[in-house]
Amino acid sequence: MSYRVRLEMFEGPLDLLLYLIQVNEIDIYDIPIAAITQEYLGCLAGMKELDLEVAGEFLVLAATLIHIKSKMLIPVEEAEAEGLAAEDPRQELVERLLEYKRFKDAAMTFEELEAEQSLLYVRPADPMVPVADGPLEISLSALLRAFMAVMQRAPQAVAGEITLETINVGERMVALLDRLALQSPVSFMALFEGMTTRLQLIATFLGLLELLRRGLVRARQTEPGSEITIYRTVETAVGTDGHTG
Amino acid sequence: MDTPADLGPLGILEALLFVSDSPVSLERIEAILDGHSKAEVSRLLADLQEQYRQSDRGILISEVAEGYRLATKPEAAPWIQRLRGSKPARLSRPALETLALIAYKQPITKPEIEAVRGVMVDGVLKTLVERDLVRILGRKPEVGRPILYGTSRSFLEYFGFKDLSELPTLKEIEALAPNTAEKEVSHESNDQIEKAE
Amino acid sequence: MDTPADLGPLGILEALLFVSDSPVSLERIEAILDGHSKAEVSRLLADLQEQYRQSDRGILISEVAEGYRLATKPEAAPWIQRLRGSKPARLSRPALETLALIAYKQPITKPEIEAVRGVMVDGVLKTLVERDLVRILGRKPEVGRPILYGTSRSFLEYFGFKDLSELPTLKEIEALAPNTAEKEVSHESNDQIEKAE
Repeated sequence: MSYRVRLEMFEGPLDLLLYLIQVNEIDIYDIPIAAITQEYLGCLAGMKELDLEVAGEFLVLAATLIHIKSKMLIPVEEAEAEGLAAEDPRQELVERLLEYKRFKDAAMTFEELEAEQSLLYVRPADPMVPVADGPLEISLSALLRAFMAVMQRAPQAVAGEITLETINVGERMVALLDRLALQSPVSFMALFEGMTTRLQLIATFLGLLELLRRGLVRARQTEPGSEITIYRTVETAVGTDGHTG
Repeated sequence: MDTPADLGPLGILEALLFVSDSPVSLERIEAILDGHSKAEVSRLLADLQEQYRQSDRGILISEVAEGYRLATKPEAAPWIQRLRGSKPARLSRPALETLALIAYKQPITKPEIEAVRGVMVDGVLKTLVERDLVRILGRKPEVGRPILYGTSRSFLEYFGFKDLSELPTLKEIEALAPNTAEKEVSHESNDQIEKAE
Repeated sequence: MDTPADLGPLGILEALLFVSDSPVSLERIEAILDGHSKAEVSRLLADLQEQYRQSDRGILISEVAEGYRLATKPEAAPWIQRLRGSKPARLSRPALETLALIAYKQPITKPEIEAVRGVMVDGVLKTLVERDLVRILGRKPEVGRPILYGTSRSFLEYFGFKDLSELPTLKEIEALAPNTAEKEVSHESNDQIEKAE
């Protein structure tokens, strides 16, 4: 049997293996591991032009196949004598393949349903749905999508600057501002009290640097080596969120 | 212009379904049309659907995502595509596989999806979240607190499911797979695999 | 579902008007329904409008400067208001985007939000503060002393977060190159295998 396989057209290593099993009319419960490994590796050989990340996924399964193949070479009695389970070395792979196939088949059913439904058009949603009086309903996913959308549309320069930061730093900045609203000045070290993880410390420190950079807080040190104090330069917020109390 | 103020319950029902941008549940219709029991509302829906059967009507009622919505008849699709100038973007195979996994195994994390599919799914997941087919359910209380994914209401609408219990059972698919694949896909030649002689 | 293949020109016209989000001109309809003259299309529109006069219909054709579109009959308004009133409030797109930006970029000023969104956000910001999703953190000590915004406690409560660190991180949502999204939507070409002779 001869065929040429274009690897990039497969969903992944399991998809390729499943294909080889089907095309060779192999019983999935009794896979001739040596032969299939050979064939699988043959397919991989033709993918030099593929990028490494994709290749990596295929190589992992190649390693698994070779491992199974080597285990198959150990005679059953010997394996049992060594106290190894008399389990078929292929079993785990078979289970993975079957599990994968179940969802691959399900995906095909979904595809058919999608095709049917795509013929039904609904009315376009009004992008400016008025805010109704009922309880608020926003999904987290909707919030995320909105963020992705707005960042994609943002002017390049602005977007670049903005995506560099991570959420933790932003969060720490707000927390620091809140803290300074209650007490200012406060000692530098006090801002890190109660923090247990390295990540928290780093995020807080970066948050503080960012606040300094933006001029939202000031740091003062009376002499080298003495304690640093941090001042809030931001005007205290008026009556929001019950914070000002 | 005659009898302008005259609007029967069927007319009201049609107007309600027309303006709603998501499926409306029976309960909601019942509450709005007070004075009509649930059975009566069902009857009205059936009557409206019956009217829509006529060849000079271009729309229908589809029952989906625990509610009712209006949609155009499938036969109108070619003309609508002319109007829009495009066909709706369909999901890729990786997206469909990932979505199927999420649908059946929700709540599920990204590593769990990747374990079954054997590939990374970041790009696909992002697409699915962007298209609002998948939503974030929360975080799993374990090391790393990975995000848990599940299907959204638009998922039900997109595939025409009334609710999640309508998902075809996985066993069913396994049993039917060879036939359905050939039967339903015939025209578009979706066969992924062509055996070589 | 019977008589599926049977769809007359009126049905097609109805479907076209139904799916369009802006008025459709006579010329446009004529172009789509090729084989029908402008006069015939006018006639079809009149026929459809005539059908809609019946009391069991809830919609009508409204002719505006740019063309024709469907709308609900004015008599249906009280019921539609009930539908809208019973509906959970959602944020408009601009409000949602602004909220998202504030959530991820806080503390942030109005000019900064506007720089990213490219539009003024006064009205939207007011809504978000009124809805208690966004709070004022203070003023930035620079020219104009712009107000700094951040998300409120009720924002966290709404999503069930203990603190902001539970928001999905940018890394989690943006792990991927922007162009992966396009790749996921495949159109045709499902053939995986090239047969070798």
